[in-house]
Amino acid sequence: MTLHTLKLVTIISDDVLTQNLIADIKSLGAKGYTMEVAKGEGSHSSRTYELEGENIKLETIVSETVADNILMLLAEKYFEHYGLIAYVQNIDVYRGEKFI
Amino acid sequence: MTLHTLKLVTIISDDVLTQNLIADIKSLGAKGYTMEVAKGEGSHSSRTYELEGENIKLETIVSETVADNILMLLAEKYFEHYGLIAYVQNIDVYRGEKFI
Amino acid sequence: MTLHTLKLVTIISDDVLTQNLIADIKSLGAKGYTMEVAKGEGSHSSRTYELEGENIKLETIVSETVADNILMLLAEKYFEHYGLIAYVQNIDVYRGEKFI
Amino acid sequence: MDVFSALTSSLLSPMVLAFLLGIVATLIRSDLKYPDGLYLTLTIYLLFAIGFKGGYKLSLIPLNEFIVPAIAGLFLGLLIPVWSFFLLKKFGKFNSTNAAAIAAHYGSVSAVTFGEAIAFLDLLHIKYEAYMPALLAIMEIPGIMAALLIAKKYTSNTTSLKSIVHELFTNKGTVLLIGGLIIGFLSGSKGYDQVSPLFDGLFRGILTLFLLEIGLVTGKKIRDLRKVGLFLILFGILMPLIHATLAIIIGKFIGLSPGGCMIFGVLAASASYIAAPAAVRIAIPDANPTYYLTAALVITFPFNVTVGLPLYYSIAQLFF
Amino acid sequence: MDVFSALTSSLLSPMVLAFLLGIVATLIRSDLKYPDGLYLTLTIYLLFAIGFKGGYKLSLIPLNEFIVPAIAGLFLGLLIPVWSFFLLKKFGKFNSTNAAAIAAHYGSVSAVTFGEAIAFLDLLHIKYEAYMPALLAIMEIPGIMAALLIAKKYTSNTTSLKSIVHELFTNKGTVLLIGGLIIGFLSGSKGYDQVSPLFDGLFRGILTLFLLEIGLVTGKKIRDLRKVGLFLILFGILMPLIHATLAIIIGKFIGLSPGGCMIFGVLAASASYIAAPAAVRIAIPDANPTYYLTAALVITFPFNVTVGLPLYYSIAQLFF
Amino acid sequence: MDVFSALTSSLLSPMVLAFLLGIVATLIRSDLKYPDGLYLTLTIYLLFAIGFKGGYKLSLIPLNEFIVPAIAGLFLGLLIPVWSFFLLKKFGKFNSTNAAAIAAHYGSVSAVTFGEAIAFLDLLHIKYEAYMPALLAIMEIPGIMAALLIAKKYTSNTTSLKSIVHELFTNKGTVLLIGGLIIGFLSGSKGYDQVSPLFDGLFRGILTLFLLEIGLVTGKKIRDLRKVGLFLILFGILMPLIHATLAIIIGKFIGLSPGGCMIFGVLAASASYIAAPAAVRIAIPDANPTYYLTAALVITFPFNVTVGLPLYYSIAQLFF
Ligand SMILES: Nc1ncnc2c1ncn2[C@@H]1O[C@H](COP(=O)(O)O)[C@@H](O)[C@H]1O
Ligand SMILES: Nc1ncnc2c1ncn2[C@@H]1O[C@H](COP(=O)(O)O)[C@@H](O)[C@H]1O
Ligand SMILES: Nc1ncnc2c1ncn2[C@@H]1O[C@H](COP(=O)(O)O)[C@@H](O)[C@H]1O
Ligand code: NA
Ligand code: NA
Ligand code: NA
Repeated sequence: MTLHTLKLVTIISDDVLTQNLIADIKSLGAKGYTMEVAKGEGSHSSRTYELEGENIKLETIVSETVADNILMLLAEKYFEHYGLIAYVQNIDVYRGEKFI
Repeated sequence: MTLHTLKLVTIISDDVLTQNLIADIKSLGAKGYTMEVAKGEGSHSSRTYELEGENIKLETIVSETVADNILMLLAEKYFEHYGLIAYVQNIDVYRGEKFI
Repeated sequence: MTLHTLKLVTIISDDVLTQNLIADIKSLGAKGYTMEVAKGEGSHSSRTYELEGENIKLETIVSETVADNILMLLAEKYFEHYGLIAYVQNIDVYRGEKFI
Repeated sequence: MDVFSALTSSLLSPMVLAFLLGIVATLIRSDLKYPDGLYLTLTIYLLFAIGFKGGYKLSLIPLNEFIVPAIAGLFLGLLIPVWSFFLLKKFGKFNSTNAAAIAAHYGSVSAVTFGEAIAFLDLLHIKYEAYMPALLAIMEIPGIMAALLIAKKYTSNTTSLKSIVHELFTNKGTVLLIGGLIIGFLSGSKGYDQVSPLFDGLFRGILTLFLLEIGLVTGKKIRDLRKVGLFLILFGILMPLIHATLAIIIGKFIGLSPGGCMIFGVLAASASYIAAPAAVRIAIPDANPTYYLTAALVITFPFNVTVGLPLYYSIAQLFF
Repeated sequence: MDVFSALTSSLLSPMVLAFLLGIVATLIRSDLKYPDGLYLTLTIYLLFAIGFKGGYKLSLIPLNEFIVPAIAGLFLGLLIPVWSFFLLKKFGKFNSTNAAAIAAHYGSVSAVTFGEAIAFLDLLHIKYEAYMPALLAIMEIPGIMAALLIAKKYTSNTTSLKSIVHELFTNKGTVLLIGGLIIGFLSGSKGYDQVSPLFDGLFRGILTLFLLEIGLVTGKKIRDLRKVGLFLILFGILMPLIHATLAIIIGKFIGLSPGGCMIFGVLAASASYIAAPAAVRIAIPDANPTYYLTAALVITFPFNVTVGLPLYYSIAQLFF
Repeated sequence: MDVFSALTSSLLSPMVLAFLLGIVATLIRSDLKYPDGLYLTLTIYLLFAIGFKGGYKLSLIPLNEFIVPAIAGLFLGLLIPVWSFFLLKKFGKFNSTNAAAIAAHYGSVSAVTFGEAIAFLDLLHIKYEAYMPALLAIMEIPGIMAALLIAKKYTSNTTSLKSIVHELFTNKGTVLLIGGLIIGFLSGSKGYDQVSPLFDGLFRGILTLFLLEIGLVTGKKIRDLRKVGLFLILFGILMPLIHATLAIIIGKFIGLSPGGCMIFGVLAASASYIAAPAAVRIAIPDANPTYYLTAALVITFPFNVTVGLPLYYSIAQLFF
């Protein structure tokens, strides 16, 4: 069984941005995403009650180039004003061609 | 403090398969799992409303061999027909013997 | 774009410990956290119905030192008596200074 | 009551209007969305409430009245997928997998459409047989079963017969409807009075909230109409009409009242979007949800609850 | 009303039948499951509603009537864990940790069993003292407290006394029951009329949905019966009987009505599965849930709501 | 009815007491928390129910009665943010971003405060104009709009006008309130009777559960009072008083009844915490939630629902 190494990009953000973020990562070539509701605290925000807004955790498996482009777009468009964080990990997948 | 490096296998699937997948990973030697409800889109599916079905994200910490066996079983049993993805990561745990 | 490598510490625990765990990681220097509700089974516990109690998955991005300290504290304070697991991963983040 | 005012009261019910509101909300890209779990909560309530009220009503009549209608329902449920499958394959050019998946939805029934039909008749003070909810419960499974067997025969599908039967008899739709029926039947009027404020009093209100969510999903799927082709759109409107007419004729033949004929027609006309998709996702996973969900949810369901209900009632009246 | 027809109306209530449906659904491996959060939602509703209705009733009577029963309840709550612990340790061969954890569940009370008892008496039109829900609230904590103190003494458990007391007085069960009581008491009949359609009218219906979920969990845990051993099974049936009888005698002695005696018996007999497990998970985390949850949920709860209610009522009648 | 007994019935309503219970629960660090999604579920219910009941009432009166009040509401909604912004900036020393964000909350209205006002008047059997819920719906948007335009002018904020307008007209608050209004209006009394057990009968009970959750959040945010400074605390109490008085005078001028004047006052006095925060989080993301949420939720909301309601009613009485 051959595994391919790809990038898993995780974005944690206020869920008011969900639709925008999904459109953005799709436009940069992501073939899919997985999304969960989350709570959290950070330097700008405390979102531990729904009334304070909810976080979403958006994960997408992409090639290294797409991962870089996603981070670059986030930096440009959101990081300055919005409470939003993002990180990248290496993962091994089977059927790598599905994601690139 | 000594940390052990193990594998974290993540499976994202339609939740109608939950019971089968849990039985499968247990039969291959997984000692536990953690599971969350998720939404998502991919090449086969759009599961962003409950009516469309929900995704689950199933995570299990296992040895490298068990991880390989899990991926192999998934490839054989599910990948062809079901909208299901899986990936593997390295993690460091304390008390590694708990998981193997 | 420069990325920094940091540690992502994940703790999976009975949610009755949530408040304690958050206080602990903050006291050790974590600048934020993200938290999701989860189900699961392990060697002590089966938490697949709410009545059995729920798991939380608590994730925090920290420096290597803080990650070590968190694991050490968990080992000392919780591992013996509570059904709780923790693991560490490397991640690449943009704006690393936010987390340390 | 004439067709026109029946149409108006069907179109201007809070339930149908909430469904439209949901569609509009999605089309204008509103951020309105239901939280995770609410759809399932409402589904559990509706299925159990329909079963429970049906069981209670069944406890008030002699059970043997129900035998003939039950056989008629079974029979229709088993046959609808057969002709649907061949039409879809032959004229619709769907492959066997997708044809069988769509057929499963039309063979089964929609509890929500049934709920709407009941609300419609109650509003017009039209009587119907007490065992109608039991008929709904009985007609949920056979159509899916028939379609899955067709899928087994005509495709390389390898799901075992045993697991198909298990899935069908244990899926939550069946458990809640049949379980509710039995509970309503056994607990009688003493039990009914204890819990009817929830299961009867709130029924239409909760149906309204449910249909708002269904509207939100439908709104999203409306653009899939372009993908499914004209044939499926026509299929999703004409087949319900044909199935309803057929069922009404059978209903008249076996002695149902006009209201009963109309409900039997609605059951035959309706396409399942709770039990059938769940079963298909397990048993025919290769089938494309764009086809079967769009047909059942975006075409047939709105047709039935707006134009369908008054129309089927008018058809039923023709025979009396 | 004789024992037999009391048994029938207890067994055939929608609540008990829904509980059975849940068990059956799990045993046939149905995919029926409640969404995350629904169990907690129903719990919040039930606890608050019980407290609220109790507080309202309390506002209608002179408070001093309640002093003696409150002391009796406290007393029983504190003592039940003591003998339970020693029985479990001595004859059941449980280690101190598990014995204390189980004792905590029997020392406390089950709000749902109480709700069932109220529904049972209401159905039979039997009166009981207005302060019974307040007694429930008072009896929730002491039993758990006593058991945790026992655990502190007999095991190496290091949870501080302060954090035990804090946990007990701030856990959601206490806050909702006592908070509801106070709100119901203060807002009087004007307030009651505003919100009773929700907190009174729907109570039994929501209890039915809650018991369906409890049945689903119980069904899963039934196979744990083999693991817990015969002793715990007997304990889970006989101790409730003994505690109920004892409480009924005390009740008679302090002047309760037959209905009041029966409810006091049910409170003593019942084992907590909301407050106690939460407290035990924090304060005695080494204890094995298979023992305490199986005892409280799979053995004692079903016994109480089926056979127990009519039985305790019959026992109460013996004394009048 | 004198001010004092009005104050008592406002303070001792189950809704206000539940709000206090929530605060207390958080302050004693209880583990009581609502599951994910329950807050949103209750919000959806409340907004739709308010809209629906309002639409139904509107269907019973001639629409032209509503024109003048609607214009007055619009006018007040657009102006409140203007002076609020300058006061906050000039005397409160807030930067433009935070001043605009806070102004948006006071320009808009709080549906929950409105619901409380309705419950208050209903309890005292005081009449008010049938179009008041429609006024609520109309006053939700303009204040936020004005504040976002101010933010655009006075800060480097780059959100486009188009996306602001889109966000405001499609946010869930607007869709549910206005959608509910239209549905209630169109479905008339036949439709109303079908669903009023849910949308009317349970309204105050569900408001009670909602306010318990609001209390939990408020309890957590109470310590932020120290961070926001004395100016904002005074602002959060005095401005509602001023806005209420102003609106009551305008109300009298345009011919509203005493009850109608009071509600118009409450609308002007109230600060939004559903629609406004959502809009601000998108359109002025740099603004600090500690300021705007604390002001709207921890200062103004409790003031309004406890002291405010009877006070505004007394002020209204002065003019009649
Ligand atoms: N150090 C961290 N570790 C994990 N999650 C974080 C961290 N900092 C922030 N977050 C998440 O990112 C969201 C936005 O962060 P912030 O912009 O810092 O308020 C928070 O609500 C958290 O869910
Ligand atoms: N590139 C991706 N990144 C993250 N999640 C994905 C990706 N592709 C698919 N998924 C997830 O896997 C599920 C099934 O994918 P699919 O079979 O491609 O429809 C989707 O609903 C997503 O939750
Ligand atoms: N091998 C594993 N892989 C993933 N999650 C696990 C594993 N073992 C335990 N867990 C999680 O940790 C929780 C506590 O585990 P335990 O203490 O072993 O019962 C479980 O409920 C699971 O959610
Ligand atoms: Na059908
Ligand atoms: Na007890
Ligand atoms: Na205002």
